[in-house]
Amino acid sequence: MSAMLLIEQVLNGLQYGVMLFLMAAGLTLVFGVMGLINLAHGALFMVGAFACASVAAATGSFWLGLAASLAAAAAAGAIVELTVIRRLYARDHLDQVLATFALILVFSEGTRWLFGSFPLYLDIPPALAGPVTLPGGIDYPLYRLVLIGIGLAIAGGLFWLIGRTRLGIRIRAGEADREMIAALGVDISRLYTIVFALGAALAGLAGALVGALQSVQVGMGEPVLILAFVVIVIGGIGSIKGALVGAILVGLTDTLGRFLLPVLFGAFMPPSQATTVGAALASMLIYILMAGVLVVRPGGLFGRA
Amino acid sequence: MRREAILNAAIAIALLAVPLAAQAMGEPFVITLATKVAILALAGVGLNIALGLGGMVSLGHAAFFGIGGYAMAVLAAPVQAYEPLMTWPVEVAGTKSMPIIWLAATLAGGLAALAIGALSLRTSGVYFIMITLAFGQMLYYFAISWPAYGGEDGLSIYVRNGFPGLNTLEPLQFFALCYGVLMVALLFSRVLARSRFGLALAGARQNPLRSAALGIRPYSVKLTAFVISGAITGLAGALFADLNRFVSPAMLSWQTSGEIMVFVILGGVARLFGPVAGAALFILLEHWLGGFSEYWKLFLGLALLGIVLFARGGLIGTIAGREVAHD
Amino acid sequence: MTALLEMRGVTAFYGHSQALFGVDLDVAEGEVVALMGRNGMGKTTTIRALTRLIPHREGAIRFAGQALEGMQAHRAARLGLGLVPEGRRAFRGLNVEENLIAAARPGPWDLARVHVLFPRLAERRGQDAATLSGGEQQMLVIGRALMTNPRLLILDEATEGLAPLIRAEIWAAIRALKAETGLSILVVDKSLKELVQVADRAVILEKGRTEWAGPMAAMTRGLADRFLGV
Amino acid sequence: EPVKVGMITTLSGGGASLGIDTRDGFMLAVKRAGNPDLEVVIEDDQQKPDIAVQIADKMIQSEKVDLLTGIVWSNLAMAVVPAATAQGKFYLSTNAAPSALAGKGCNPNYFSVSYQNDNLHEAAGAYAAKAGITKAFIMAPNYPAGQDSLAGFKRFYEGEVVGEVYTQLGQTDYAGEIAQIRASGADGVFIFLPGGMGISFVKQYADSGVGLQLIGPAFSFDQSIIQAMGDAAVGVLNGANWSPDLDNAANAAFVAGFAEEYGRLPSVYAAYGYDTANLLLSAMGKASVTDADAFRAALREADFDSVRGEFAFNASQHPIQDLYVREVVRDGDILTNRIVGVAIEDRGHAYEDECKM
Amino acid sequence: MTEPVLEVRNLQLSFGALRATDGVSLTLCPGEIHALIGPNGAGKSTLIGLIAGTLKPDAGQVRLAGRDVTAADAAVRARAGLARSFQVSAVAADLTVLQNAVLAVQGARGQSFGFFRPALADAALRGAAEAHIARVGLSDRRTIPAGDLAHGERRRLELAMALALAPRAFVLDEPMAGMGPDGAREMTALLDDLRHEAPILLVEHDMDAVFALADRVSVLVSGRIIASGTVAEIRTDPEVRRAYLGEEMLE
Ligand SMILES: Nc1ncnc2c1ncn2[C@@H]1O[C@H](COP(=O)(O)OP(=O)(O)OP(=O)(O)O)[C@@H](O)[C@H]1O
Ligand SMILES: Nc1ncnc2c1ncn2[C@@H]1O[C@H](COP(=O)(O)OP(=O)(O)OP(=O)(O)O)[C@@H](O)[C@H]1O
Ligand SMILES: [Mg+2]
Ligand SMILES: [Mg+2]
Repeated sequence: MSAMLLIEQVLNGLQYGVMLFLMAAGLTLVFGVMGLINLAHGALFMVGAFACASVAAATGSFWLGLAASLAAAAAAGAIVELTVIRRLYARDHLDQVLATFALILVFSEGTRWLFGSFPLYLDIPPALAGPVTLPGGIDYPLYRLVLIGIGLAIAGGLFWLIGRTRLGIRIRAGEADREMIAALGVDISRLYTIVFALGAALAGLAGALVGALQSVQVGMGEPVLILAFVVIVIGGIGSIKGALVGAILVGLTDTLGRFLLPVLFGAFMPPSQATTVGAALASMLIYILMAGVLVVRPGGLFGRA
Repeated sequence: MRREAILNAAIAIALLAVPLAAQAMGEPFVITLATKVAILALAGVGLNIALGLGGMVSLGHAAFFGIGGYAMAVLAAPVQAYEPLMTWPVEVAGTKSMPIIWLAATLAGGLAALAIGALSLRTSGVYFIMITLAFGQMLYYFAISWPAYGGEDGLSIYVRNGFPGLNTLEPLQFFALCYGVLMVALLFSRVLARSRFGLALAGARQNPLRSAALGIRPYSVKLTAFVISGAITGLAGALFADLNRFVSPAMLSWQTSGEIMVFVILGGVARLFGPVAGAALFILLEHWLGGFSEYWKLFLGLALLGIVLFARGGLIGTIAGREVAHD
Repeated sequence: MTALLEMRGVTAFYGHSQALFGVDLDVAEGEVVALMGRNGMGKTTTIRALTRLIPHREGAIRFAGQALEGMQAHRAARLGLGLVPEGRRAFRGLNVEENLIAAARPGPWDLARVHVLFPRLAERRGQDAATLSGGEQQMLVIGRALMTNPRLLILDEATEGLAPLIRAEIWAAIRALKAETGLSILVVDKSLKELVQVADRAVILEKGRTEWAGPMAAMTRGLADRFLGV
Repeated sequence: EPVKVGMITTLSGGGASLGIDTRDGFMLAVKRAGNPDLEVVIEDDQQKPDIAVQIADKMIQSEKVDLLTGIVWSNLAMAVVPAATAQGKFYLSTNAAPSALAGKGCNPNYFSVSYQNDNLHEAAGAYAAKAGITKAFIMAPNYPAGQDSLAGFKRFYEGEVVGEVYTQLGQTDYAGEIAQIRASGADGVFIFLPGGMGISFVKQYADSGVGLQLIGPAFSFDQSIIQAMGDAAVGVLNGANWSPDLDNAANAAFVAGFAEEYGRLPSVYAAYGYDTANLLLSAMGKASVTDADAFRAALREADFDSVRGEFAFNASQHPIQDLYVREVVRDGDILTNRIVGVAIEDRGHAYEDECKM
Repeated sequence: MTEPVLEVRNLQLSFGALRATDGVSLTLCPGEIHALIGPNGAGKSTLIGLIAGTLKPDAGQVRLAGRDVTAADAAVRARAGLARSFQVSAVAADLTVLQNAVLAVQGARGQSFGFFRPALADAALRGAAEAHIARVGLSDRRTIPAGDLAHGERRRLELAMALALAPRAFVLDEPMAGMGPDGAREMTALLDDLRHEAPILLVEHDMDAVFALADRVSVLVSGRIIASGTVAEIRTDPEVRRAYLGEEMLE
């Protein structure tokens, strides 16, 4: 194993982490700030990817597709908020779990009804295709570098929105005591619709951006959902900084674990056994990480416990 | 009698009557469905002790369900292959006897809950949901990639395990067995809820600070409840594996946890018969809608949505109304 | 004086149990009214109905010339209701300053003026509201209500848990508010001694019903003894 | 004598496209035969083993089917087949054919019409040398089918394996693995990544610019999937036992008929479904299903026009067939596969000796 | 003087830079009511948290009935005889008044791990609980869920639960808060009575009550005790008046 490969893997881990953050960003907003457990976040991710893929196929432009993904996911989010979520704020988390679980079914099968059961084609825009050579001589896909940039920009934007704007303060106040903020004259319902639509739009954007690297198919949102929850919980709910750090931690752990564990086991096991055992452990690694973090810091890395 | 009690009795009778009628009409599959309802309801009864009575929202109960299932497979598979279960330090044969398997599954579920609960209960709220999920996922991935018991392919037990005096291959008899276990668990759960422990658990759930100030350590109370909960769900897992004569990591997946939770919420959290009503409705919908359209899950989703939005407190809560405070 | 608030024959329920059986309550522009009654008589419930936190079933509520029936809480609040709720309810997770500005509306009350009224809040401006002492939280929620620049300030047990010195300051502040700004105030408090000094009129609730209303001066010992147990 | 067939396949969720093709291929043959004695009931297994078991119970107990078929996934097959055959029902596999059912667990009532799971990996391994691969990097998800696939590849592969990696089931990002490939010094890459995993990998691999020859089994590069990979898939080799351009009359009629009926090109799953139905119809013409022994004998004759050309069963009732290697090509607007060569002729499978039947 | 039931030695606790408890020592002797007063934010509730075991001190010692309980958690201290009430009412909201009281009784007796017999059917538990409820005047509210009680009623329930512990010492954080005049009067009478069962450390801003009840008063300011003495001494202490009472309390 060369040092070069290790460096590249660290880079891959970072990159994967930022990509996870992109997927988790909308969820942080809705889950961390509004206090709503939204299992349907992954479905909105899928909506974004499908909107992008179909518009890109129809118009030949990835960028139009990206715009469509934002619009479609935001619209889906707003509709869902107005018809379903709105009635659930006052209820406990469990009703939210059930309702958004039902939404997953509705979205998944609805999408399959509209688009059929076969995966859709969505590729990186030609302008961003192919690798670039980084200083140090590592060939790295340009598109992934762009994703890192977008992820960091979104992190910054959210940080500002939640921490620095009155909108953010009001949303957080609403999470602490919805009735009270309304009694003080703030139309918290409308605010929540906006925030939910924004969270959905972020999910849709992530779906489109990440969808270009992955397979656009029904059910693509569920693994993302779990990963995004893991990320947010490791970082501490409600903390955007935490989500970013959590995402990068998970990205690094996962990438390096997959890479290094088989090597490690290879030192004292026959190679074929080492690869299976290593891979088995690697697949459990982020959950071990999460459990470990929570046992030591029950409120996540940056959360208030 | 209170409305809820009448409703509970009606559900219990219906669940018994349907398979009997099916037997008479020569519809053995309906019996299988009813058996499935009884078993999944049992898993829900287990979860409801943690979730409803203890306020511990566990999204990792599939772990106990699956462990129960694998406990069955681990004990029964060696018999199938004519090998001993273990040879060291003493030779132990596998078994196909349900009572022993049940005991093992209950213990395994309870022990797993003790380990997972002891760590998870350091957290609370959403963190608790997620850490239980994490433990569930760990076991899931472990089971998938561990070759010993079939990995992702799972393991078939070709012949259902036996119960003294019964022919468990006969669907109705196996149903009766599962129904009996369910009723015992329900009775236990009801007794538990009203006992001193149940009261302490309610206190620990609603106000842990106050509980501690009364000399009741919330952690111990909750952990005990979690272990009981895991043990019952483990037992359900063993029965489920026996129903299908098959175990696989799918039993451990987070979707399974989600579904068990859905039964409980659908029926009514903390309602004695909530899991029974929830499991019955879910399976009925699944079965009925499945024959109706290729996109039946869409309709299942819409039906579930309608129920959460308009039937507050789940089915039981909607029909029986807000529980009057019992004196 | 014109009527700012009029409640007539208001009834309200928690689920199936009735809490208000017919409350009449008037507050005129610039007036300080004390809402009194023993524990559990419906003072807080009256305030919740007024601020639209629970619906009322019968009767009428008019505020600033508008009927509040069916109005959402935030709309009613924007008409000029400033609530200091029972039990404090500062926004946890927000710091002191964020609590104050979260729902602020323009007007004479701003951060600087609240800081003059409660210097402690200036000292603790960056601290999470959840970790404030009880009294500090009480100051915070009064400041928070003032920052909405209300026409009617509603104080539900606003001096509960405050040290005598601070309590005296708050009463002084209320008197000053009354004198200088002509703010209308509806106040619930257990301390009759202090209410007598600031309130123009009193309304006494008994079992969810208005039993007596009149000028503060007309409140006799007998009345106080009968309805308040003083 | 009427025959009732129960088809258990995946019609909802992420894996639905495979089940839908299986069903459509099967039903195309049924429709064409127009045999009123054949009745088919179809149910969705949701890709969940326990649901599959229950549907099988229902079909056997309530619907009284004579024969089961249609399962796509090995883990579901392992849950259903042993119990069904133990109850004396026939099972004709349209796809999943795990080694356990080919060797020790073979059963007189179990027929695999498709292949044995390892076959297509073996084809890829056998052909690798011809494709110029002497230092292979091989990769599959860490679960039994993945482990079997790498073993299958190595069985006929003669070069050196310079890297062997197990990925996580359901993984979506392969940057780490691609970096390992780049650093491994390999001259070719074998992957078995079914469904969405393969799509993700191929797109990311193409974008990385590594550019080594990719080879895999057909199910990773089949009709239902390559459209979603786009040009990234062009030039990828894949081991198969069927291809739309396979030159025989039955196949030409099938491909044209399928396209006409459903408006798309068939996948391997559709081809297996079609063959399975035709096999069944051929046996129905010869024996009554009520006479299990006679019916089994009729099935074993495999007297039907397979879209794969010559077709026969071996002793374990798995096909003996030619294995090919195909290449993904662009044909106008669509992507499809073309045969580039024969990998192994008349291949049975590796577990024949273990089958005591 | 008799041996103190509760003794606090040089307790310290900081929240970040803030020294919320800054070297506090005090005692509580049998039969007395020891009032602890001080401005808002002085650290009274923090001190109670330290005594009750919900907060862990940075330094110092808590002794209960001669035993060092500094390392013990809240539940252990409660069973060792320390009853506390919370500044913000802490009751189990969905349980009835009676259930709350039964919970308190079984907690005190360490009988919470009974899995079978219904708690409310246990005559011994129930009888004791009913007696405590009656004592705070909530008998006719006994089947109401605690969450549905009016504010003042909930304070009484708090006290009933503290009573149920049959403690060696009470530590009460503003029991009068939110009580009407008659409620405060009843509470005063009740506390006056209670001191014979166990001494009370009383945090309260209601000076009428404090002056009527306290045998000793300690004044806490900025985490330190600045004065300690009889009611008469404290009332006239200029420092205390400046920091806490203000002028009008002189009457
Ligand atoms: N959330 C609730 N659900 C049901 N009943 C309630 C609820 N809140 C209050 N009540 C009941 O309504 C009645 C009036 O309560 P309210 O809080 O208005 O009294 P209050 O006059 O403000 O008393 P206090 O002086 O103690 O604050 C009481 O009998 C109380 O038990
Ligand atoms: N967890 C915490 N983190 C930071 N500061 C805290 C925390 N808890 C309390 N404080 C601060 O410590 C000081 C003492 O608080 P405490 O609650 O003990 O006051 P108190 O004397 O009970 O006041 P009150 O009479 O108003 O209830 C306050 O300034 C408070 O803001
Ligand atoms: Mg009140
Ligand atoms: Mg305090």
